[in-house]
Amino acid sequence: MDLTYTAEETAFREEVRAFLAEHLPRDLSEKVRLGRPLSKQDHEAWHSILNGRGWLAGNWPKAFGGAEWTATERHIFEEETTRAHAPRIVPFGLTMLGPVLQHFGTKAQQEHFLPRILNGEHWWCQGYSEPGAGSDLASLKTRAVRDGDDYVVTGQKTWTTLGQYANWIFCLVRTDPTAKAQEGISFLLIDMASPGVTVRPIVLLDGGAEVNEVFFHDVRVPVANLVGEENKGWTYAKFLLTHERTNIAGIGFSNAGLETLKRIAHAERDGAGRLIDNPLFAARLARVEIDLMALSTTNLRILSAAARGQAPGADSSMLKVKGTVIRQEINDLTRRALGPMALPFVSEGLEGANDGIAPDYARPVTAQYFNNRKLSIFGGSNEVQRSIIAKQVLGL
Amino acid sequence: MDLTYTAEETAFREEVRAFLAEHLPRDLSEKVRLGRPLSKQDHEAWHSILNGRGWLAGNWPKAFGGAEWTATERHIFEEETTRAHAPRIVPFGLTMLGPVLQHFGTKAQQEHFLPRILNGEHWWCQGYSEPGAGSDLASLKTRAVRDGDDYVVTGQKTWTTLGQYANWIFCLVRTDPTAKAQEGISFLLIDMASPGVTVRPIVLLDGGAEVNEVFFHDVRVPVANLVGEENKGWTYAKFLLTHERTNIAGIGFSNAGLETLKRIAHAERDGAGRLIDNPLFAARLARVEIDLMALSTTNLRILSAAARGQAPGADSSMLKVKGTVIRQEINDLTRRALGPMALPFVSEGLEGANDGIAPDYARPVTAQYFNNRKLSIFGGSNEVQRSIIAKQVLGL
Amino acid sequence: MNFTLTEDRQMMQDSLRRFLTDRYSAERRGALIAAEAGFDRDIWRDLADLGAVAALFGEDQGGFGGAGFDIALVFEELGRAGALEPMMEALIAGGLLAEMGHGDLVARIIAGELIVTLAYLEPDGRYDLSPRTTRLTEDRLSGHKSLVGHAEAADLFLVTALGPEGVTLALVPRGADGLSLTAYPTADGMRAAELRLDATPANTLLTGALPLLERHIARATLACMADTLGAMETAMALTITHLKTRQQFGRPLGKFQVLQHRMADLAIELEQARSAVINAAGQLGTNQEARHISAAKNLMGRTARLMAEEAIQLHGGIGMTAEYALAHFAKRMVMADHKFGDEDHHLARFIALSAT
Amino acid sequence: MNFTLTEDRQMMQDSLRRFLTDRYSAERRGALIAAEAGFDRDIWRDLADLGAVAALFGEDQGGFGGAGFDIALVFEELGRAGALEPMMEALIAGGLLAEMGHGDLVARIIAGELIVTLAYLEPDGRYDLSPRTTRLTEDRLSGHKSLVGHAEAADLFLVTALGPEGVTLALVPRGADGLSLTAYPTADGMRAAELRLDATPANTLLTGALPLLERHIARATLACMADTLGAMETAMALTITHLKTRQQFGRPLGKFQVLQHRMADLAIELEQARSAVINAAGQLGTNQEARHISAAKNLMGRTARLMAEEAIQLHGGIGMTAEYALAHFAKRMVMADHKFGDEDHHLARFIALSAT
Repeated sequence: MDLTYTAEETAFREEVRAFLAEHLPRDLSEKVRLGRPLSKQDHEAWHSILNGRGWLAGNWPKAFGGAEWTATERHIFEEETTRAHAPRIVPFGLTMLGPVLQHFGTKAQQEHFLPRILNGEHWWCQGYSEPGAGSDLASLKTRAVRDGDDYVVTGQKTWTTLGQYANWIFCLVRTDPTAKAQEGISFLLIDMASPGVTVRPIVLLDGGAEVNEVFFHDVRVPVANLVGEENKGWTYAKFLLTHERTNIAGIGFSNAGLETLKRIAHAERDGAGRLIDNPLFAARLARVEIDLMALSTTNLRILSAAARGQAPGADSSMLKVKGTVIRQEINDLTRRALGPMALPFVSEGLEGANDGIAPDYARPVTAQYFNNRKLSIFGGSNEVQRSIIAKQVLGL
Repeated sequence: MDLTYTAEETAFREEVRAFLAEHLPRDLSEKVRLGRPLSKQDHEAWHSILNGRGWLAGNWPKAFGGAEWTATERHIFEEETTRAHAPRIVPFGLTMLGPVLQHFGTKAQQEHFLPRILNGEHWWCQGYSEPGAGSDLASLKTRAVRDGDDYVVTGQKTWTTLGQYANWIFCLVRTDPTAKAQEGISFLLIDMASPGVTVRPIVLLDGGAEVNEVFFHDVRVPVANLVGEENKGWTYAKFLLTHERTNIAGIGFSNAGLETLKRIAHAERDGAGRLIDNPLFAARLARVEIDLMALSTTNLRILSAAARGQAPGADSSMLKVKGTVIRQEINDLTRRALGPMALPFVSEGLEGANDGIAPDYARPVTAQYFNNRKLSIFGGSNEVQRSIIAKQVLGL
Repeated sequence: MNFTLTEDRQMMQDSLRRFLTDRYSAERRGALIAAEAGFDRDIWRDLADLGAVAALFGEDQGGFGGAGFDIALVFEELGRAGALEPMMEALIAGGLLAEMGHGDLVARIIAGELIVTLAYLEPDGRYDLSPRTTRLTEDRLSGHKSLVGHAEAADLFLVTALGPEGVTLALVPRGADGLSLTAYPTADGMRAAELRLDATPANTLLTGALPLLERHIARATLACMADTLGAMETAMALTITHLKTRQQFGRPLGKFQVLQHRMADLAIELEQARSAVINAAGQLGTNQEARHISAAKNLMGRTARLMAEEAIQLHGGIGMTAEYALAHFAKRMVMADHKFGDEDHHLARFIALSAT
Repeated sequence: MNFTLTEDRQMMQDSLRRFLTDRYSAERRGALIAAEAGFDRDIWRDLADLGAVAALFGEDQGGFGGAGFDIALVFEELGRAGALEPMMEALIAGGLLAEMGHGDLVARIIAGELIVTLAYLEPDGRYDLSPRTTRLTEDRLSGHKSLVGHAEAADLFLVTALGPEGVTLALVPRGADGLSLTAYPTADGMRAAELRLDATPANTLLTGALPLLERHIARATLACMADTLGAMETAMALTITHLKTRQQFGRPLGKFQVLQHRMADLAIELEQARSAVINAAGQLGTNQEARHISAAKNLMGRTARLMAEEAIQLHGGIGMTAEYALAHFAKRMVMADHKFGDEDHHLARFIALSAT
């Protein structure tokens, strides 16, 4: 048991820090710091910078062009990038699809798709959820019917994050309608330029439109784009859900959010003093900071156990639940910190509209609070996670 | 809508206050104030004093010797008696069995039993729970087999509060073993002096022994002691559970507990100041006081709606849940308030042992905190109450 | 004690509920929020015709109500329906004007013909009622007022300022010299503006105005809480309906025990919120007013956040979408904590008031 | 970073767990608590023979451990088993004596032959480490010390007092003139006493002792937290077993979704508690020690209360009974918040330390 970093780990941290100081564009980090929305180009620019250094795919094996970092190295990288207000790495290709292809894809699929994830030619999105299915993935209805060398896909996916930027989508589709619930599902890669694919944005309660509905009308998909075996898609989906959640605790987001919160609590006045000196507010802030200090260690413990070959599996559900609760609590406190100045409501669509209304730091806060209510709903709701913990961790 | 008291109500309050000033024995109120255990004689003495004034059965119709108070009058009486540190009225005969006999008993039963509840000749206890049945009352196993003019009762009841003082017990027994779950149950009145009845105390985690196991071995009970119809006992049990919970919110207990808590928080030192001036402690105390102020009104609203003929039924489950949560929170804060002085542990059995160890007010606190964990378990656990609310109030 | 509504109030509640149910739908509300005006002039005039504004004023003021329970009744219905009209402005500014003897203006407010709004908050002032930088010098106002409700629609501004004789209330018409507005939507679907005054001519109505202001902010706080209570009722009803209809894993969500228990807790907290509003309404104008207002506002802050977050969570994805009705009510409930002092502000005030 | 135990520590954990499982049952514990001595001299000597005491001391002090992770390991096992032996006294008094150069006494403590207990709390002093009324004048002690752990079994008392040169540590043997004890059980199943001193002859060991005292109370706080963690593990295990075996409404309680979700939350909090103890253990002796100790003690206060109350609730009636094993662990967990500063005390300390 040793909580100190090794000399190698400390050197790696210095290396990351130096790289960020030199290569992270100032306008990008400023946007992230102020909570302004990032454009597609912003994301692509940052991916390209990281890819140039070989650091875009920290979790991939070296054989596929990844950095093959240890859990501690990934933790250090995440800490440093969030501290420097670097954009997050868009996870759909890199953290989600990549490992699935590495484990279950054909050599042809690996050779074709993996480099394109790295070089940014393909922007992936995820086609799991369907309207009316909620967290009950096994009830999905999108159908893929074999016709010669193609599947013909018809149906609808929803809650597709950043689908408006994507040119490829990985989907769970039903290939055997007679099979029960979780069988008869296949994992398919679909080019979104194919005829019959339509994307429609969903405006969320914070006013932003980062999620989408994706419609498929008789979309022809080559059988070569099937991952693994037909009707075994559920296996790959589960693999993706439970094995590749290296960032599920969101420690980096929470650390950055906590830092912002502290800055605001120091700046805001409360009566004669500063808000940070209000004992009730200070207590709220301290409690969530203490929870985060513990979760940070829980996260490292679970990830390093996983690295030693103990499957994280259901343990990652604990990280998901506590991690989202903490992030949402930080969002809540930041909103509270603003007092009346949380009221002016400026969504993405109203850029620049709050000039002179409230402090600059107030701008994204309320929208972010409402937007991040999604954290405990999407990606397997916290209710589903608790059931997984009860059954798979506790054996109930 | 009018939150002020009418002239009649105010006069009634004065009358109660004057009566207490004159007739509540000083040694009794002192025991209650300090949280010392009351003996059987203490309870009987107080019942007798109230009965002399006609105030022992506030909820009974006048025809049966009750005071037939309105919800507001009952509330005033409870407020004044708890403020004066009067002992609580032992509920088993007065609040529980009495109304059941008034609605479902024969004239003979009413004439025999009701006066004896009032004059203290009978001390009743409740025989509902059984080992292994928990909140699942319908699964009870105690059997009553008809034999001539008697039932022969065999089985075991548990969690029988103050059973050690009782000479009569009202029981749910299974009279038809072939009926399913909630049918085939009867409501029987059993003289505890009957051959075959044994009482054994259960020591709780606070060291006290106020609950008991009651064993029945071939106990003969006259058929005349059957309440209502055979196999319809579940109806009477439900009536008792949902209609006679006038004190289920425990407002009086909470008010008295809050008063004690404030006294302690003023007396305890914390660093250079008083504990009551510690902002975190003051906030905890204020929150529970605010919750109690609201619950007090919720209680009156539900009871006065019930008095206007709208059955309180499942609404009383809301009072049970919130009322016990608040009482337990007050117990928790009182324990916290003591700091290290909560550690010396003095249960009922060790009377006098903490002399000179800690302040007098510290004596009952820790035991009471642990003892009152029962509030959310016994009398239909809060889990069962939440299910009742969901189904019967919300229609889920 | 008596917990039933009087016959008159019961009739007002019934007619308001019928009217607002009829006129407000999620689509209509969405369209109004998106539009510049931010509310519906026709609905506003109809509300006045129904007597909803008059109910906020005493008989001596030209109304037929004015008690705590009248205020609570009207605002609970507005919150329940998610209505956007400037009733809060009518309550505060109208109430102040009535007490300062401007019955002519009050009559036009009650008739729905005139909109007057109070400008009292300032940047960096948080929930402080006292003006800090806005000054009145020789009948001219200069300063910056924040979050002035429905400012774009207002005919007159009632402005707090530091004058030579302390806290002063002064009246300024729209379009006055040196007056400028920066308007914006607020997160609860309403409209507000920053009001900047630069040597704007003003009509002084009252000096030493702080006690009067405090009294009317207490009334406004009660109105805000009743509005939140109404929004909570609607959120609860939407969630119950969702749980009864939405199927998952082969049965309605409402059959899942864990959701049942969370709904039971929400039902309990909703009753607690109702009791807190009743307590505050009943104590309005008594010497216990401040303590009960603070108790209730603290409790509303806690329960409304719980209700909003749980309602969204129990709805799942649909609860996150802007077009579904819940979105408005969730935001309305949460953002109420940012008006007239939040949960912690009122907890500290309750503690201070309890100590005396 | 590395989250696995070293081989030596793994062996110590295994042998302690085996030994304590073998020697402690609910019945045995109940009998010990009911008896005058309050613990088992044989178990205590065997624990010493196993090296459990030696593990708390560095090699230079005659032990073979002494680091944060050694302390955490030993006390987690004691808490897990619900053991009653005076290990806490050995840690604090032994640690202080070792640093003051009394190797001879420390050797006998490590061997399990000598019990020395620290007397530092005073009535009305709450969690204050500094003596307030106990005075040392001309080598004689007078005053009143509270909650002196295992005082009846102690051979020597290490007493804090205000001396001519500030906070002083002095040694007094049992049976000394003017020394009297009022012993009692504590709610966590241990024994303690009020110690009264009336011109009792004492041997001054150290003046200006506050910094040393603070350092060793930090170690004791870590030990207390690890003990609580162990008790939480046992409470969790008992509850899981209960839910799997106890049938209600025709199926095991563990199949009820609402109980599953509450257990899931407990599982999460248990991991958080473990992480907090790891953080505190890892930072012991660094300049981050105080901040991490206070962070962890606050978190343990919250999670242990939750675990105790939920474990009782989920057990139902059986959880309320004294004879069932859970009773001891629930009380042990809850009462730990009353030792070395409670949840709020450490939250305030964490805030103060974070501000610098």
